[in-house]
Amino acid sequence: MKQYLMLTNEELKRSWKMIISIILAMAGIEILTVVGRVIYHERQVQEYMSYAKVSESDAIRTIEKLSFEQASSYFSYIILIGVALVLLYAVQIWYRDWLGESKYIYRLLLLPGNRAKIFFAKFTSLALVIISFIGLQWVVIQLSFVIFNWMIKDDYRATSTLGLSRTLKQLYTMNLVDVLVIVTLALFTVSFLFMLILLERSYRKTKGLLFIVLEVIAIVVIMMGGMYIIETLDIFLSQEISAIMIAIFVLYFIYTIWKSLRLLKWKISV
Amino acid sequence: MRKFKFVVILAVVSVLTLGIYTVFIQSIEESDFTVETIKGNPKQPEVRSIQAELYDNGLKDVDYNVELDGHVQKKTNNFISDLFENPSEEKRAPADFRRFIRSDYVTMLKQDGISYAMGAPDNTKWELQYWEEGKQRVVKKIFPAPAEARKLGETQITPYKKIGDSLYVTIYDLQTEVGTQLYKIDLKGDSIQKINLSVSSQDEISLLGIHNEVIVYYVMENINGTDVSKEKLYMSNGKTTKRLKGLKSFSNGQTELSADGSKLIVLEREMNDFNWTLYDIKTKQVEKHSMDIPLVTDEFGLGEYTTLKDGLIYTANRLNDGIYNVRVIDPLSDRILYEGNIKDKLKREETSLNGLVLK
Amino acid sequence: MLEVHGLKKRYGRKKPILEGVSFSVRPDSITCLIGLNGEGKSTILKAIMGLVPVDAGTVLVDGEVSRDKIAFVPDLQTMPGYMTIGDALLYMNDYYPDWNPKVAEELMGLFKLLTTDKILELSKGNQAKFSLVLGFALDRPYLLLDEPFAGIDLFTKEQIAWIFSSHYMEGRGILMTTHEIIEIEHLIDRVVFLQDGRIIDEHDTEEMREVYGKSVQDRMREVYQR
Amino acid sequence: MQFDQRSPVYLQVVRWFKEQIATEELKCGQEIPSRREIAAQLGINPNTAQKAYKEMEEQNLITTERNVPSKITMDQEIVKKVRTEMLDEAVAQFIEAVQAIQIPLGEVVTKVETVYQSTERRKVDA
Repeated sequence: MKQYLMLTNEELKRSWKMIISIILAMAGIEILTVVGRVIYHERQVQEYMSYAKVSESDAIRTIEKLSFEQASSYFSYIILIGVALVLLYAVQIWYRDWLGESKYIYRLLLLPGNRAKIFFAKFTSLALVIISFIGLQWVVIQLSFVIFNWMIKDDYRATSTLGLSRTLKQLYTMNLVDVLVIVTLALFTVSFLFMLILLERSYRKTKGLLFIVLEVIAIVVIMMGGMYIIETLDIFLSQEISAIMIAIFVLYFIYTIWKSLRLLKWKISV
Repeated sequence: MRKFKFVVILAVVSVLTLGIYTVFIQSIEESDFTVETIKGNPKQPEVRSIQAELYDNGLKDVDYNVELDGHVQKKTNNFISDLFENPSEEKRAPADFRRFIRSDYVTMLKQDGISYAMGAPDNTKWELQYWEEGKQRVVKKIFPAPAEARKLGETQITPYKKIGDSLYVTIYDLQTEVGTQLYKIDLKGDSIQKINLSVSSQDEISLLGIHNEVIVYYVMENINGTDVSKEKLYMSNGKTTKRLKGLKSFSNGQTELSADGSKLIVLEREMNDFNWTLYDIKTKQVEKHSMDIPLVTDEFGLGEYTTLKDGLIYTANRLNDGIYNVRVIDPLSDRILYEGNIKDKLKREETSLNGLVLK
Repeated sequence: MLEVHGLKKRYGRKKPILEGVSFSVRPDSITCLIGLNGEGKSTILKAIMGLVPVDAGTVLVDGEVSRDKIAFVPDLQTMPGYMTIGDALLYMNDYYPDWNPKVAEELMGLFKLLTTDKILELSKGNQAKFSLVLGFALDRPYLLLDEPFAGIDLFTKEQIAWIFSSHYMEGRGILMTTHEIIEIEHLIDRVVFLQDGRIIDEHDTEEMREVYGKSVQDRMREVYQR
Repeated sequence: MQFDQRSPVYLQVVRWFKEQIATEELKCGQEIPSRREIAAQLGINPNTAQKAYKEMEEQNLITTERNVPSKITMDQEIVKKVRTEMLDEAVAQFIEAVQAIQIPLGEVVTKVETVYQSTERRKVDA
């Protein structure tokens, strides 16, 4: 257990600069977009006033006030970039041990004790990064809201209450269960991705890709098959269907971990 | 500690930031509804069954079921909450009854707390199951399909209304989509009797009401050769059928026979004008009634819900941010049986009305 | 005794690289695995360490299937790039219960390595020496060395060769692969010849000299008929 | 120390010791380095050092008691025998080399005397 945590720390230490720079970059850009939108809106009103020679209130009536929701509309794109970067990190966290000047994979595979700690060290690193991203993203939203209220002129502002764009509301639904669901889905994706990577690293090139395709087909078949059987049997109540679906999800999640550990133990190659 | 520095940092960051998020969630004020009765008694049977469905689509989407006696049920939704929610109201019904009503050949009627479910697995027999709220027992009856019905292809049986001990059902051929037949099932005597409504077998019957054996219905007959169809109103006691004239188009509004069977109520509601017409079966007289109701629609142009059930008009209208006026009106006498205002303490503009649920 | 039984290995559809390799490494002796380029020498070492999966075959150490008694010194750098030598030594101390800091310190002194040096900035010679430190500073009865002398200067070679005649050898069974056989032939107790994925010959070097008067190099010429 | 790759290393070590004994660099009863020290000193594998010492014990060149450093034998006979053995071997090699180029004995003898005396003198002057 202690070694697993130390290994996790090692994984994070190696990409620490990257993690910090991504967080700062994303936060910086998001705040800039809010500041930019406020300034742009203000200039829009001023220009309209001078151009149409109307009072400020008339100009605002036509151009409409700016809400934080609109000011933060770019957040969802930046978050998408963040998600993409995390997925990249999930791939890089493995491949850097094979590629690159030093072949750390030798050291990892030679460590005494169970190789499961290698998988879980990288898995926990991803988990910590993902949860921190979600948490910090919320802090940035609150921070931008403060900056928004501080910068904008009172009568330019649509509403003083915090409003989130539709996509942001999908992520921040003000319900902790949803955060748990999102993190679980993210971790499932990470685990599935890890399995694919380990498949490639074990069987390399052609055979590896073949197995990856097989695994992807497997998950699709299981999902579709499950739904089809449930439809045809048609004896299940909706709750039972949900329970079955969740059971399939949990079992498959465990399968991806089990398969990865088996590959690490028997099939992996330097 | 040196060995876990970065793990600890990220763990602390996660816990701290999610903590901030949790604190923010707790800080969101939720709506708090009170009901101010203006007229009538919320305990009246017609009013007790009303549940106003309101939902708050602000930052935190919450659903509220407000009963007019002030009792409020609050439900916060999350991604998986509706996974385990039982869609049909029969939450507490026994599992096999819920399984029965789930099958797609079964249709259901809820009346006075009893759920009647009927279906024809094949056109040789009809299955009926009914369950009373709160009881564990489910009554199951299987009848041989009447001769007339066997001729049809795949039939869909729709229980219409229970009057006394008999349950009126209409059956409809799903394949040919032509013709509807009306049957009366005697629940005590377990017998099925066909009620002949003298109408060509092609036309589709829409029942408007039944009162001591007299059935009022209309038929959409398309004028031969054209695709335009005209509604024709009929009254029949199973033996003789009389055509009722004098009432123009009514099929787009909600139409029902009044409780005493004397008048047809046609309710039409267009945003701000709220009116209904009464058609006297005997005198063929048409009276137009209306009532002015203050309505301030929200930013999406919504804020009103009106329905006609068991001869009464139920309507809910948004007066202002977070204030909804609910009325129960007797269409015959224009009398307001009940009126009350549901008030949201926070006067939130995000609170909006989903509708009235009449148990 | 470190015993290798029937190692078989094929990379994809190519010709199998190992077709049933069996040999053993005695404790307290230096065994050298000899084979021409591409014959699969380091594949055998990696297979013994479980770094590459094998199609068949087992590796027993004193009768058990466990690698905790074998240390491995690959011919490439295995520590993460950003680490200094000091970090790497701490790393080894954290993860290896049988890590011997005293031996590590001694060897660091002998090899004149500084804990502040960044590993990836070390010269090839120093990197090779540092890898040896990581291998020898583990109290394990068997040690696998993959090309310890590859591509390093004469003086570093002498330092490394010195270790083979030092007390650090006691209590250890060494299995090594090398192409610089000439310089260290006198240090080797036993030679194992590998060809076409199989062990084709094995000799005790002193015995071969005494009985046949042949050096390892002579035997190599005969075995590989070049 | 350089080694001939084709003859057993341990025998070459024994020979190295014999030379030391013959030239009395190693006196009778003198302690000799431990197996570990000699391995490091000569750059040979500890097993080879071990084998060399065992061979010397068998030839009674050295005596070893439990965990006490080995000593050169006190027996002068053995020392004398080593000297003659070394001489015979050197002479045998010399003769074999000289016969290879068919020089008559007389010439060989006079040559040896003159060369031997001149090297002695040079050793005295140095």
